[in-house]
Amino acid sequence: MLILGCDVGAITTKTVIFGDDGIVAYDITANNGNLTKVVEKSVDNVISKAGVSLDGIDVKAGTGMGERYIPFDHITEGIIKCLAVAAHRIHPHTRTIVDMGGLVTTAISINEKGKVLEYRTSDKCASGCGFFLRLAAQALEMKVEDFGKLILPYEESAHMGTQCAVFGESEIVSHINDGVEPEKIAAGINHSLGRSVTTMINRIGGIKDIVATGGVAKNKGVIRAIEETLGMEVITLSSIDEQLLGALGAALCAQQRVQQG
Amino acid sequence: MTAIEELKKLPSREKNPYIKEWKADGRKIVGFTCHYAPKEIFAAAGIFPYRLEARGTKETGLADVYYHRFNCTYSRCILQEGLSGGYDFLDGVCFLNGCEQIRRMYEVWQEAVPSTDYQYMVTVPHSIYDEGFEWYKEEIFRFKEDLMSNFSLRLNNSDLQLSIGVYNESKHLLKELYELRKADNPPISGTEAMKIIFAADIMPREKYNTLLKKSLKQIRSRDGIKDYKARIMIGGSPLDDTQLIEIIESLGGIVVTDTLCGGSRNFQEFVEVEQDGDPLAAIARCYYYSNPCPRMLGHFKSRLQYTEKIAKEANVDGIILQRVVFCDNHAVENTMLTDELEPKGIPVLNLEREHMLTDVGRMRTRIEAFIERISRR
Amino acid sequence: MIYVGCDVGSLSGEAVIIEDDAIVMHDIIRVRTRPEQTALEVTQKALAKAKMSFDDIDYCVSTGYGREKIPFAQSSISEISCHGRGAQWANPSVRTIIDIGGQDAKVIRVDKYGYMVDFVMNDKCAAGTGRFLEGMARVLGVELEDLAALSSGATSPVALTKTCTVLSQFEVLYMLNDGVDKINIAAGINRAMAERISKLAKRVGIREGVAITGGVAKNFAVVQSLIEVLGVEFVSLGDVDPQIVGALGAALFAKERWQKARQREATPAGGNKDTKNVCT
Amino acid sequence: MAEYSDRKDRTITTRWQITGDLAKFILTQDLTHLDDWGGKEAVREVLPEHYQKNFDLVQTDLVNCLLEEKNRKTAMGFAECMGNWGDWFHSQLDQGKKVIYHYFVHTIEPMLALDLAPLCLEVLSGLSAALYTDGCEEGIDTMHAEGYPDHLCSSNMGGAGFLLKGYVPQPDAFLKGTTPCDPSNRVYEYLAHKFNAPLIVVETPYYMNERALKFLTNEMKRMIGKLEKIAGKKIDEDKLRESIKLSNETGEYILKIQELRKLVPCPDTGWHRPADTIFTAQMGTPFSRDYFKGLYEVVKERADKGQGVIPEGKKEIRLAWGYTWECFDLPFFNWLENKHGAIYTEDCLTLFPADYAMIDTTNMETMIEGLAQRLMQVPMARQAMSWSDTWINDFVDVARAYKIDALAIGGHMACKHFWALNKLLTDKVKEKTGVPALRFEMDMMDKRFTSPSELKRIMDDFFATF
Repeated sequence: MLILGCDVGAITTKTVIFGDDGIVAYDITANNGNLTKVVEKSVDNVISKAGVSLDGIDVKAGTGMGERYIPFDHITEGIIKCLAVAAHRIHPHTRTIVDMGGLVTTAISINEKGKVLEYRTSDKCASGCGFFLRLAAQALEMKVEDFGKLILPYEESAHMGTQCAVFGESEIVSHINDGVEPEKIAAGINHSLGRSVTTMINRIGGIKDIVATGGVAKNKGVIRAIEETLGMEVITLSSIDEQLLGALGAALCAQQRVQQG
Repeated sequence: MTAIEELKKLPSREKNPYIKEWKADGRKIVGFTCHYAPKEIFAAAGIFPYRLEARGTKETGLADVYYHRFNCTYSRCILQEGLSGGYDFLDGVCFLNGCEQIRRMYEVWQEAVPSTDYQYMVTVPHSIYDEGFEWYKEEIFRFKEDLMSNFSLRLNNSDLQLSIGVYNESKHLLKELYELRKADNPPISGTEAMKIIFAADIMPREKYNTLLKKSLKQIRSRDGIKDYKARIMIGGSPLDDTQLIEIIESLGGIVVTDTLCGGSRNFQEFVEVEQDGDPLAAIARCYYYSNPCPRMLGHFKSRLQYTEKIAKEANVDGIILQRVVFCDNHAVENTMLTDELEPKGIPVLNLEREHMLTDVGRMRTRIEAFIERISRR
Repeated sequence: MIYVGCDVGSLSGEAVIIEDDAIVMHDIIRVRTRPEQTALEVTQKALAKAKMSFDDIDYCVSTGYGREKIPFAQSSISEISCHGRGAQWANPSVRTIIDIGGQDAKVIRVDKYGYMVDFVMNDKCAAGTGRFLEGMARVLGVELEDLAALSSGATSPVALTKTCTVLSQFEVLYMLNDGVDKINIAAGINRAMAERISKLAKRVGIREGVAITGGVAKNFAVVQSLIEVLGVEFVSLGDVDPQIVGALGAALFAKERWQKARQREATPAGGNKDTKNVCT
Repeated sequence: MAEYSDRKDRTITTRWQITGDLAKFILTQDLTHLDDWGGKEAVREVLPEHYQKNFDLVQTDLVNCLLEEKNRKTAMGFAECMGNWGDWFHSQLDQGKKVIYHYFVHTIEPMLALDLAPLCLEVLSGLSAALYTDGCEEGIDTMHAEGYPDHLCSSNMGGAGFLLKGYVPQPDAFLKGTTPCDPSNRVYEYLAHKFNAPLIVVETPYYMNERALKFLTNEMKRMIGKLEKIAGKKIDEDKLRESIKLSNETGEYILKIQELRKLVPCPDTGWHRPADTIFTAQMGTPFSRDYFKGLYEVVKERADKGQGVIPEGKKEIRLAWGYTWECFDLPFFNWLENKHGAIYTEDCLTLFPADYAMIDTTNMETMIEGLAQRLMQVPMARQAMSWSDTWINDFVDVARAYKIDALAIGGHMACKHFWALNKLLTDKVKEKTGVPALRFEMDMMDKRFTSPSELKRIMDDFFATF
């Protein structure tokens, strides 16, 4: 059975095709303008990679902020459940998931069966999310990808105090003006992000294993910062791209439904 | 090190030498959260009252687990210190229902700061009148009883009289310091003065008085500061360090007075025990009827008068009313004061800030522009 | 005498050269990473166009976000004073200036001499600033300059409910995807902008003779909505580019300071007495 | 049908009168959804002309929600209470009665007994937010424009803004207890100063014990004394008794309904909670009594038949809200029931303690002490005036008594109290009862903060985890 899972997030759309022996193909496409077109593009990519046609797909499932823009019939799944199910499948010891997405960070505590016990989302503020990294990268004239490489101890990094993503930008500019090296500023941003994420993990009383997912999880600097403040190991999954868990979860949830009839 | 230097450089919390010294001879230190805490009683019983502050606190990660971004960073920074062990040296904390953000800390503290084994809540009415006074007086009395029994201490009226004497002297000395700042060419900058003032609530008072006396002598012998562009009064949310004042003065302003809790509001009234009067009642009266905090409902006019009086006495060119974001009391108070003072020709700058100063660039622009505005007058 | 005003903001840098009482030349560039770079380049360009060099400058005042970092400026003044001064010089009837910069929105009141008497500046939020429009343009996939034109002919402008500059970008993104007409969204954006600024303006109180400066002044749609929301007409700044008003003000202060310095040299005694009255 | 006034200072209250009559008119038509008659525009055309403008203001979804069978009856009660109250208030104004703006926790019996015209600032915000498409946003924005920040409470700001705009009568006095919070205290302080009107402060102590009751009883006496000065007469004991008998009766209904909500399936629908709070602010009037009486009868009837309010075949998910309801989208509660089978059993603003005072009307003394009792027990004041434990334990009890599946908590943005104790609350409830909690940010009256669609998205994600 082939299942398509599509996760339309804030800044990227992720699609996977899930077969009997795991992920057949996946695609990550950046959102710009028309989300329906983005979804179509992402789906086209993934089915061509998998060498199947859309009709060849048995079940289609969608999740994420922009789920309603998926143009074809599909089963709708809640993003929180998707993340839980997927994390549990890939890393059964997962008890805490911290998903660091483009606009929202979510900390989820699950039980040994992968059931969601409790979760908290990073409320209505863009600070401490992937979008903030983007703004920061722009201001520093760096690539977001390079941020992760910049790891410094908290004390040696530039201090980022502001709560607001936009003024975070202006704080960066004033650091630049004060002649602080971009590396230190970037490291400081990783720390401020990492610390706000740690707080969220603590809100649900982070039990290990703690698994980090979402685009920001690719930033090792942030992961280090979380581990530093949390005093615990944070696992990043090697067997799958961190951004895919929502999409995979959607496929898995749909599979369950179908099997239960 | 001169007395001035010693007061100015006095470190807070664990680095504060007096804490070690005090505890060394097995004496107790009890923290308190707001102006309405009866410090004289602590001191009379041989307890060192330490005003909770969050000087130099850079982040609120631990506090935000319990509190939220909609709580002000002043309360969150203090909680952060509690949660990160900054206040492990305290034998107890006296909370007050000053504002709900500080007041609600009581339960969190109880839950998450195990090092503090003694906690008490003194509640202050939200308006000033005789029945309210009776309530507060009883609160003070109950607190004293509880404090005594908890630390198995004894306290008689002469102890209280003594301690009242110490604190009254302190107030006289602080008044004198503020008098010196009123001069056309003040012998001391606002930054220095506020550092000295902040030291009062984080060290034993007798020692403080001796150092302050020495300092005043040194200060009096100085030449005044002439090259400033504007005399400024600062008011609003509680300040516990001088970062903001340093910015103001680095831009050519001089802070000559304030209406801050922990600043000028600290020494306006003296505790006066009438013949064979009850010292506890006298203490209660002094705190309760002192010029009101914005939390007090229905007393805006007296706060306005107080602001105008202080500003006039120090002949200020303008007033900077700052507030911590999400501080409801000062948010409304500052706006109301501005709407009253500006029409009377008293320039006011409203500033929003976080407790840990951030985004300094834009802050400087606003302050510099304000100084440019008022220094032409 | 040659006076230069140099304004380094968060998005762009401007330089104005005045000789006696006339603008000789000005230039505008987008900011470089460091303010001193921006200042140097923009001033050089302006000087070059005027066939001058740094040696010709008698006095230079810097202003704007990076004002304290400009090596070749003798002194610096906040952009708030400078905008007031510049606008009032451009049109003596000006008493209120609305300046919308990259991350600041300011409303400034001046006296008949161009000296600032009161001002407000946006506090904890960047809503209602150039950043807001920038982000929106990005989402709409148009150039910042084209945002104004886009909104013309809007039938029912959308209501933007989010204040946060970041969150409202996503609000707009979803509107687009729900098939809302770009024209109406653009109009809604300009409207929201105007309403946020009018909230500021009400705080200091508008006085007749309102001028609008800063980059956003070139967005006629925002300006139009502001006229509607505030119920005032804007006075013209003549041929002065609204984006250089800050730098112009700085240049005017440069002149004033140069002359004051001269007076002091003339009367060496009694330096300190009038410090309180010198606007430095 | 009552006279509608076109006076500017009656804009809001007249709006309520018309909406009340309009609702009665629509609810008596053979209509279960506006689309039956071709949608809102089409219905507008067949409406009597004097309703049309008002109809434009009313939220479409709300009309459709109230037209549903299970809601019609109580919707009628809602409309009548609102309309009658509006008529009565205007008649008070016409007789030149003095207008007292009061905070919603205050029992209004003494004001009624003094022939004053009480108007609750928070009801001004709440009813507008509940009924109309633009809610109380104009009021809120007016306050912002005056320089008052967005972290003050919209429930005060909306009404305050209407007052500044002159949409409601000029105040003769303000009445404010010092509970629950600083933001509300400050807004009343500002208004009293701005309108140069007396501010009657009722000092509410921190504790809930004999000492506090004694103190508060004395406060009640002081309050009545001050109100008497404004009314220019002594309080009429019989009038007070009459009014308190009404509020006793109302209180009994409220407690009975509360008991019934504990039943499985729950016989009461969620949108009543905001409505309840709004009309408890009128306890002591016949309108309020009639509303709760009507509500009781409907709920009782269902309970007797063992009926719930969720669609056939859906599994009932029982929620308690842990904090305030939202009132910018009443149909949201209906949506919870219809889509997710989730019922909204209780929240912080409708949770009356079982010992909520039935006031002994023997004499002045007993009545005044009773009023003091109530001020200590009335929702919000009860939770906010004292230790966090009061609030937390209340919801531990709720979780048990109402057999709650989950605490869903939309934390009201302005409420520093809640945000300071949110973790203690959710942790304790979970520890004691195993009930998990969802917590998110919203504003109870300003839909611009968390929009209805966001709210639904949040709930969808939440229920998906069940």
